[in-house]
Amino acid sequence: MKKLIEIRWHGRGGQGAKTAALLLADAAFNTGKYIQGFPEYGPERMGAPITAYNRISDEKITIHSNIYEPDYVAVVDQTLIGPIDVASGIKEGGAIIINSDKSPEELRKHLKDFKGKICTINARKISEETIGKNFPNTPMLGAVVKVSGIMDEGKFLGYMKESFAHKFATKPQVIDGNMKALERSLKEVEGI
Amino acid sequence: MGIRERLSGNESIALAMKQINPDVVAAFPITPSTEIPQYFSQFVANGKVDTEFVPVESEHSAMSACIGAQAAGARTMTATSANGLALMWEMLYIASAMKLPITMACVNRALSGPLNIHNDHSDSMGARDSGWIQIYSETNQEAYDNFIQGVRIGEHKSVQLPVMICQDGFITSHAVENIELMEDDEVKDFVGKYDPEHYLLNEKEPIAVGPLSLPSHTFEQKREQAQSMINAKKVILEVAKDFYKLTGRRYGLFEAYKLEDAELGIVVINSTAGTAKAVVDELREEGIKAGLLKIRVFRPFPADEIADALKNLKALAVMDKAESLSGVGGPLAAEIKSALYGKAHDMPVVNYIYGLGGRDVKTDDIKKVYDDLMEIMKKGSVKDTYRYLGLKE
Amino acid sequence: MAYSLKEVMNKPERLIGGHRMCAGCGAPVAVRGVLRALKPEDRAVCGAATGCLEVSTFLYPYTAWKDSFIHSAFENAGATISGAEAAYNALKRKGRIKDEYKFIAFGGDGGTYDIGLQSLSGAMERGHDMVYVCYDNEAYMNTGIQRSSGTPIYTDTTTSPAGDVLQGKQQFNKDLTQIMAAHNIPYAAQTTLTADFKDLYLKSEKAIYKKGPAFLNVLAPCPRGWRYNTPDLMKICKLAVDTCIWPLYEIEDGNWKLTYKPRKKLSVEEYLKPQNRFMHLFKEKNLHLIEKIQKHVDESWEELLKKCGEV
Amino acid sequence: MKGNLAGHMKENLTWRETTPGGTIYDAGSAEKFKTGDWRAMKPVWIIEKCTQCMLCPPTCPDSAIPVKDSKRLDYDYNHCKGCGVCAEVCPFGAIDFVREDAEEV
Repeated sequence: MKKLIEIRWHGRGGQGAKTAALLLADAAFNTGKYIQGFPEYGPERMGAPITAYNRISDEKITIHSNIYEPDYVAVVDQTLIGPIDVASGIKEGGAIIINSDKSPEELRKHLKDFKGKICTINARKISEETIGKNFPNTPMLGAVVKVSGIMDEGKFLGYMKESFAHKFATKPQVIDGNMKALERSLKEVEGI
Repeated sequence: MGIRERLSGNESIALAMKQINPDVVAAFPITPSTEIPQYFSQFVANGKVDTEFVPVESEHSAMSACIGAQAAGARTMTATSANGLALMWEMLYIASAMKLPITMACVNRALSGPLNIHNDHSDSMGARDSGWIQIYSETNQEAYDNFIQGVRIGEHKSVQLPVMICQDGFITSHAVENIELMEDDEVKDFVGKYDPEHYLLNEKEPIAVGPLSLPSHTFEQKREQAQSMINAKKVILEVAKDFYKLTGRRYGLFEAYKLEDAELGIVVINSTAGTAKAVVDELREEGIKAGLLKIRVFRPFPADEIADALKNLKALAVMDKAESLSGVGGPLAAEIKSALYGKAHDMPVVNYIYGLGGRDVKTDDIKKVYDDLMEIMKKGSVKDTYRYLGLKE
Repeated sequence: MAYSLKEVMNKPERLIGGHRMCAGCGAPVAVRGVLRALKPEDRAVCGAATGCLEVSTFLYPYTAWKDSFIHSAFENAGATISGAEAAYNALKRKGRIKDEYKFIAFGGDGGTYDIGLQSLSGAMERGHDMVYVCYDNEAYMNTGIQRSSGTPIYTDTTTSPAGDVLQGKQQFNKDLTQIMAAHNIPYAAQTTLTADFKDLYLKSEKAIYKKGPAFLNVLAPCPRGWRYNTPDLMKICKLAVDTCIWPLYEIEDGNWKLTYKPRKKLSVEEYLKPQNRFMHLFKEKNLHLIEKIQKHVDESWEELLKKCGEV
Repeated sequence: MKGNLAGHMKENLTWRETTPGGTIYDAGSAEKFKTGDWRAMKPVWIIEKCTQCMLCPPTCPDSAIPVKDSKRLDYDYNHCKGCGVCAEVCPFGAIDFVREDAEEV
C-alpha cells in the first residue's frame, strides 16, 4: 500500500457522507493507521451536496488542506453525477466508487472526461435487504475498503463487529444486518 | 502511558476540560467552538464532572460570569470564536487586569464582516493586546496539550493571567485525527488544585475586586500586570519541561522546523504549519535549504528567541492569517520585523496575507512562497513586501 | 417575628462611611437598607454595575463594603454575580466552603433598565440564587444626568432637555418591575425609602432568603439630578408613594400584593413641584402635560390595583 | 504578601507595592477615608430632646449615626457630609442643622 491515501466523499446533507468518512477514519485508526476525517463545512442544510475527506497513512499526517487530487472518490448518491464534478482530480490509478444500480459501463457515459476506474455498488439494495432500510453508509464503507485496499479485510470486519456491538448496544438485532451488509459489499462491488 | 485515540480538536478540548474537572464553565455557543460547551454539558448531564455549567445568554455574559466565578475562587473555563470573542472584548481586558487565570479555548474563525464562519486568525489577533496569554496549536494534539498546560501557566503564582488556547476552526476543530491522551489522574495531578491566595469566598478575608482607580494608581497597576506577562515566558517553559517528562511531547515558545541551517524560512501559525512542513520536506529532498518557524506562544511574544532562530536566514516570509488593515501588512509581520530590528534588520522579509475567511491553503500555495523566497534570496533584496497569497487577482 | 426598627438597627453596618457618594444621596441609604436584612452570621458577595455607587464606594485603595465585593463593568452585574454564585455552588459541593453566602448585585437604572438588561434577564432566567437590586434614580447620574429608559416622561435631563419645542423626555419610562415579574422568578418587588424602612427591610429579607433569583426595584432619589432641597430625601420618597407614581408592591410566587395604599391619593403635582427637573411643566403652556402624567399614573394605578386583587 | 494595605495606605504606591488587579484585602477600609470635611452644614444632636425613636440612623447615606443597644450615639463627624436628611426626619426637633463654623462663631 502507498504511504498516504486520500479519499473524497460526495453526498447530500443528511445522507451521512460525513458519517461515512468518520466511520472509515475510525476503522482505519483501529487497524493502526494515522487518519484524518473531516467535512467541508458550508451553510448547507439537508439535501445540499456536501463533501467530506479522509487521509489515511502509515506515517504521521501533517497536511491540513482539503483534498484536490484524491486517490479515491466515493459518491453516496448517484444523482450528484452531473451537477457536481465528482471525478475532479482523481489521481492516475485511482478510482471512483458510486452507489448505483447501474453498471460501471453505463455510468461511464455520464463521466465522459474521466478515464480511470469506475466501480459501483448497489448500496441501497444491499442495505434494504440486510439492514431493512435505505442506509447506504455501511455498504459504501465496505466498497471503499475493498476498492482501495486500505486495510486488511479480515481485520476490518473484526473491528467493525466490535464497533457495531458498541454502537448498537441497545439494539443488537441490527448488528447482524450491518455485518451482512459489509460482507456483501466487499463481494458485490463491480468494476474492480 | 498515553491513551491512543482519535478525536476532533473540539472533542479533545472538551475532553481535557472533563479530565481537569473545573469548578465553573460558562459559555455561549458560536460556530465553530459550539461543540465544546455541547460536549461538556453532556459530561455535566451524565455526572462525569461536578462542574457548575452556566449556559449564559451571550459571550459578554460568559466572560462576565467567568470573571465572577474565578474571582470568587473557582477554576473557570470557557470557549468561543470570532464574534463571540469580539463581544467579550471589554471583559477580556478586565479579566486580565483583575489577574484572573481563566482558561479559554479560542477556536479561530474570521471576525465579521462579512459574516463568515470559516477559519482565519482575525479574532484572536485582534485580542492580542488584551493581556491574555495566547498559545496556538497546529493539531488537535497540540490543542489538548496546550489547554492542559495553559491551566498551570495561568494559575502560576508569578503569572495569574488568563490564557487563550487557539486552534483553527473546522480545520482542526472538526477534523478527526489521531491523538494521544493522558490518563485522567495524570491530568489532575499535572494541573494540581487551584489554590488562590485572595478570593471573594475566602471565609477568612473578604476582599474587594475591580476598583475605580485614578491616575495616581492605574499606571502602577498596569506595570504590575505587565510584569506577569514578562514572568509568563519562564513559566511556560517550566511547565513544558514537566509536560515533556510526563508525556514525551516537547513544547517550547515556538517550533523551529529544519531551521538550523535553513536559508529560506517562513513564520506561520496553527494548522498551516503542518501543511508547510510537508512542503519543507519536499524542498529538502530537492536540496533546497528550507525551514519554518511555527509560533506557539504569541503572548508573551518571545521576540529575542525568535530573532535568534531566524537571524541566519537569507530570506524570510511571514504568514499572516489576519489582515490588520494597517496598510502595511499583518500583525505577525509587524512583530517579527520589530523583533529582527538590531539583530538582522537588513534581512529581506516579505509578508503574505493568506487564508482569510477560510480560503483553503494548499501545499502548492506554500511552495509558491518558497519559490518567491528563492528569488528574493538570489536578488538579495525585496521591494514589495506586503503581498497576498491565494487571492483571485 | 414582627419588624422592629430599634432591633434591626443594632445589626452591624455592612456599607460604612468614607465612601464618596454625594451628600444626601438616596442610593447608599437604599443599599444600607437592603444589607440590613442579612442575618449577621451570613456572609455576602456584593457586586455593582459601573455607576455612582460603584465608583464612590470602591475607589482605590478604599472599599466601603464590609463584605466581599466585585465590580467588573457597566452592563453585566447580573452575569458577574451569577458567576460568583456558580462558584459558590461548586466550591460548597466540593466541601471547600462551609459558611453561608448570599449574592447581591446592585445597579442603577442605567446599568439595569438599559445597558445591563440582557445580563440581568439571563441571570434571572437561569435561576441563580441571587438578588438584583436596582437603585433607581431615574437617569444616568454618574455621567451627568442623561435620560434613561427609567426616566419619567417630560423630565428635564441633559440629553432630554426642556427646550422651546420639546418639554423634556418624550417617552414614558418602562415598567421594569413588571418586566422582571414576567420572568416568573420567585420574588420581585418595588419599594423605596419609607420612614421606618419596614417595606424595604421585609422585601429585602424575602429577596435574599427566598431560594432562587429575586429582583428589587428601589426608588432612590438623587438630589443633584432631581434638583430638590437635599435634606428632603425622605419627603420626596413619601410623595412618590402617596401620589402612586411609585407604588409599593411585590410579586411572590406569582401572587401580586400591594404593600402600601395611601389613605389619600395625592395629585402628581405635589411630587413634581419640589423637583426642579419638572420645573418647566408648571409654565402655563405646559400644564396640560401634568394632566397627561396624572392620567397615566391613574391608569397604571388602577391596573395595579386589579392585579393585586384590590378592586 | 503585599496584601494588607491598611498599614500603608498612601497615594504614592510604587508598582511593586500596588496590589495585583487593584484588589483590596481589608474590607471596609474606606473608614479611614474622612469625608467630614465635605460639610458646609452640620447636624447637632440635642440629646435632651431625643426620644431614641431610631428614625434618623437608617436615613444617613454615610452610616454616620452609630447605633448601640438600640440607641443612637453622637455623630461620626469624620464621615458625616452634612446633608441634613437626619435633621429633616426628626419628629422631635432633636437635631439642629447649623453652619459648620457656627459653634466657633
